[in-house]
Amino acid sequence: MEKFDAIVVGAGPSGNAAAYTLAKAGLSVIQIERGEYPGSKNVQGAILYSDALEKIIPEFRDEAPLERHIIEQRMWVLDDDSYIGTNYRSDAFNKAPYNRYTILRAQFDKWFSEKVSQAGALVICETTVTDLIMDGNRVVGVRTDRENGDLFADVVILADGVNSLLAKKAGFHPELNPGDVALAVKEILFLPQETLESRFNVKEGEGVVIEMIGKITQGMMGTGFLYTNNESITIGVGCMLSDFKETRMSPYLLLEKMKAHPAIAPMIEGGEMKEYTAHLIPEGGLKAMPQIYGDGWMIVGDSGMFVNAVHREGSNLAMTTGRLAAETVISLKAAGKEMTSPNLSVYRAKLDDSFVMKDLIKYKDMPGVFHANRQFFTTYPELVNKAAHTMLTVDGVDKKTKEREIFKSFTRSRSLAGLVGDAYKMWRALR
Amino acid sequence: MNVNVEEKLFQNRYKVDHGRPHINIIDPVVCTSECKTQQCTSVCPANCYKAEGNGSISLITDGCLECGTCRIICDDFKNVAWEYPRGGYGILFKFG
Amino acid sequence: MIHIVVCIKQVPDSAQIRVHPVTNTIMRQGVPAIINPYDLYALEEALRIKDKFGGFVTVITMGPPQAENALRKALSFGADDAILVTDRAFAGADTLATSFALASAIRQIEKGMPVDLVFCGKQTIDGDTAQVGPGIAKRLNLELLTYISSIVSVNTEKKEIVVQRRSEGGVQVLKTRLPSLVTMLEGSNEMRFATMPNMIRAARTTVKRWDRVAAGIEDISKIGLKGSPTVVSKVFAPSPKTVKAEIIQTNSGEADEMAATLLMKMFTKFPHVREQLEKSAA
Amino acid sequence: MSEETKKPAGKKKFELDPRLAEYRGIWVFIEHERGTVHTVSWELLGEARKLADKLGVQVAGVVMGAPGEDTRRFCQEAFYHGADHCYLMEDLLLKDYRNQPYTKGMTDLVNAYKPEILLLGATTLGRDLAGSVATTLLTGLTADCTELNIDVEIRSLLATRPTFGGSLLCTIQTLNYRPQMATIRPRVMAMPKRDTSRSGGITEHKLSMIETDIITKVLEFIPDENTNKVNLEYADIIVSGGKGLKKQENFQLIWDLAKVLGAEIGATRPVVQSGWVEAVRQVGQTGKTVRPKLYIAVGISGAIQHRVGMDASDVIIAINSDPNAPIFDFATYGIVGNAMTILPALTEAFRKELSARNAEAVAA
Repeated sequence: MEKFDAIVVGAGPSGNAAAYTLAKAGLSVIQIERGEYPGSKNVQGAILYSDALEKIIPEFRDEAPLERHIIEQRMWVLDDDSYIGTNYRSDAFNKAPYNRYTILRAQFDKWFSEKVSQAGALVICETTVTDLIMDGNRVVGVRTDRENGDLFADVVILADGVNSLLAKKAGFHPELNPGDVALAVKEILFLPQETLESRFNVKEGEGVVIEMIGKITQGMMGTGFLYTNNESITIGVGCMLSDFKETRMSPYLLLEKMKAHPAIAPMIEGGEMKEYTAHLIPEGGLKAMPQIYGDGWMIVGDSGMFVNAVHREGSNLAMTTGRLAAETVISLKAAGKEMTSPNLSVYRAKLDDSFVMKDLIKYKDMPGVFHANRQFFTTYPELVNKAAHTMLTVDGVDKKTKEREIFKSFTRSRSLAGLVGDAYKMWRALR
Repeated sequence: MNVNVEEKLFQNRYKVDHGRPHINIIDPVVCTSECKTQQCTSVCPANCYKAEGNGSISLITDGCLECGTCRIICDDFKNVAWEYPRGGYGILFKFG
Repeated sequence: MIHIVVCIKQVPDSAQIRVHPVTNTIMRQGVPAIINPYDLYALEEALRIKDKFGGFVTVITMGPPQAENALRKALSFGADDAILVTDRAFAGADTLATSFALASAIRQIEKGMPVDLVFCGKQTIDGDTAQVGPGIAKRLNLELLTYISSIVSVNTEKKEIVVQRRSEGGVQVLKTRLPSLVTMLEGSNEMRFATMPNMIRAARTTVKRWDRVAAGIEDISKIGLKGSPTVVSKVFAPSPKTVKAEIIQTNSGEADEMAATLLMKMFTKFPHVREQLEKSAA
Repeated sequence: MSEETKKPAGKKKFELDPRLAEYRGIWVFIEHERGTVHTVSWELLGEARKLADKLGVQVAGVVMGAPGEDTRRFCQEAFYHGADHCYLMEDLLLKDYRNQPYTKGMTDLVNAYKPEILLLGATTLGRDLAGSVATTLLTGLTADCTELNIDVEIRSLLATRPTFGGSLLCTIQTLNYRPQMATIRPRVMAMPKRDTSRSGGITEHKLSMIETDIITKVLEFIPDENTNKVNLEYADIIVSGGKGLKKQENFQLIWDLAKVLGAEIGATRPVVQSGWVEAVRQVGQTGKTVRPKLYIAVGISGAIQHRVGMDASDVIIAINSDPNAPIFDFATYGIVGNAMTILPALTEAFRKELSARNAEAVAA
């Protein structure tokens, strides 16, 4: 039986980054993907951050299927029938090279995978890896659902996504906790390009991102989002699974209500729904991160909880972890070293040196703060919307009185100590 | 508000592996007699789990989006056996 | 050893093409390309014959460069060789022009190894004409066997084949000589799940690309738009069905009465249903 | 086939090749097997009549078969259904349908008498024959049409057919080739009135072929009644049950009705998933697509996933206790009520009706 230098399980951003980097360095790589084509099982918002990909494929802008580069970011806080928000739009975002793009993952991943094949890796689709093959404590290969389907390699890189079944089966980490994952559902709605551009006040190639919190999540910890693609809009909402479990809220009903919100409905009017998707996002942060390497194996991407929930970043962490895992293997190979746990610990060191760990450490307390303090998703959106309404209604009441009313409404809903405490908690968590 | 999730799922592309559901309820009795909340029947984003009225739950995986929600929220009883479908089968996203 | 050529086509997954219920416009975005599902029955049957008698299976398709994916997939199922006939000159071909080009390419294949059987699917899901198979058979002087539900036997020595062919109300059992061309009926078998060694072999194989000249075509008036007698003059969405069911109501509301009323109404308006029922019930 | 809408090349200036101008008239292939003519042939004669009147030409039937009373009778019937003339080819080689002699016979007839349009039923036989004939004659063929029309000015057949799994329609023309050929789906064209006062002339033509020329031999014919295979796609009558039947035991009522009708059994996805019937009986998006003459849907709500598999049925009877069930939006007939009481009544009504008819037939 042929033995490869590396097996990569999964062809998402982390797996593709790993396989590409390994193959480019001349290693023999086989990558196993369970979808009909790479991307067919993958779901993301989706925003692509250029930096991580640029480090892998510098010329990606000339080839990759990108939808729109983002020139405007809106942050909305929604009450039942209103929102208050900020917009940031800058012409600086219109200067190449652009920093952020909307993408359609099924198309993007297919492109990325073609690059992987061209780099020399064997990409095998429509094949599910069912188990890791162990020799004692050491991973020596994978078992697939195909006849004669065992594959062997010096190292197995697990890029199998948030559910991370393989590592779980092998006992590398326990089942996910409902408090550490969010469930997001979304739809893609097609609109004529001109309609979309005039509706969002953008030119060809320019895009808008809207991030939303507030009543749209019905008191659950979560956010909504709306992204503009070339001739479609992606709209979705995600909340913590523990909240879904407790409220027994139906995710599609939540999405449907959000779409009907008076501030949102006009933006998506007339859109032709072409796909409905659901996906889990690992949001447990640093505290929920499992062991990410061992004898003959490494974990990259979502399967290692590499997501920055606060900044809505995931695919860039995925690509970076994939690349760093690959670089670890390449340097060990070059030095003639074995893929043992102590040797692979270089991967962790590389991560610690990168923005990946630095950011995860910075925000390690955020999930806890939000879990313990529902007011961020319930009371505050209502209060700030009411405050705006009060200030903007011209009704003969002087502004000073209005300010007092607003302050009172805040303290009525939440004690002064509570308000100060919340501010402190946020400051601590974000510090 | 009444939402028909079947209409949403109809827009999706599936290759169903007939006769090989990739998710199974391990012990149906647990759902019927021990689980009081049956959150899978409302939280599954594809409505694969249905309360049958007599306390039991039926599971049809054809419309499954393979998210993993049902498995994780069944943490009290761990009564969901969840695997990926055979290679190439199941949901096939066109846009993702 | 038996040499089988299987003709396949890469088609858009037509089940994914939707007509918007409100605007009645055609929605084509994100429609993936697949192997024409009917062709899989042909390929599987060819592979079964190969498994049984030993042999060599060549898959061939005419299409754009991306159609290579379809051939690679066919290789992963166990086909031995794959040829992509691709040339700008083929663009706009209808079924007659397509059968000309494929027949010509099969003649080129025969130069390397005589062909005993050609397999095609019943029809494609994007054209549905069911005409390319018969067209190839005619041009290559192969015995034509359409709508075959089962290959009963193949005698490699006597060069004979016995098949079951679907016809109205039953199946014909036919015996003929090789070489012949078989179009397989859907549901006649189930495509195998490829083995890992075959998956790896397919990923490593270079698919052969033949242009017009390599496919042995000199007369360009026979291919592409020029060689196509038919032109598509219009593509449009059907007008949505708006007539609702006629609800059967009777004075009494008794089940017997409703059933009788329903039958009376139906048999009056749709006499062919009655005819069919008399035939089936007998 | 191209997906884009193409303008027929230079439609404005289109002029028919003068060598093709001598092709005149519309032919319909009269398909018969085991003593009966397929009704699609009569439907096509009715349609051909309308087209011929637009073009100002004659309609002819083509009858091929073994010598005997039947072929003459079929010619007579063709006149009654709208033909002005018949071409008759009788030969023992044409006893059972085989591609080779039928193709030879038909192409010879076309070359001898030159029709401008040739129509066949889109049956397995018709499509098999049409494909070979069109390739031999090197002309265009539009398969599986659901609508026909004529561009009178350029004498062009406008053949409309479903494409992309029926979600779209396209209209196809065969401009500078003759004859213009099309196969037409059964039961989409109206059955013409049978007019026994009509008559016409018969032109006989010999088949220039001998048995030893024909390589393919028919060993046997196995009627579907003799096989136990579930054959939903080709079933003419289907009785289908959904979860509205509540319990597996109640599904017996579906079997009872199907037995009386000689029907196949279908089911929805939840029924199959519950194991009430085998998976091969599932109708819908992830199951079979069916096109029977009669589809009886019992306890089926009519969700889109089921609908796409059966809404091309000729006649749909829906039985459901929920008057707002979507199935009533597209069924032909609906009964709102409890399937447990309606099903036995319906079974009984069909039994009476059909046994009365069969008794009559026996008496006659």
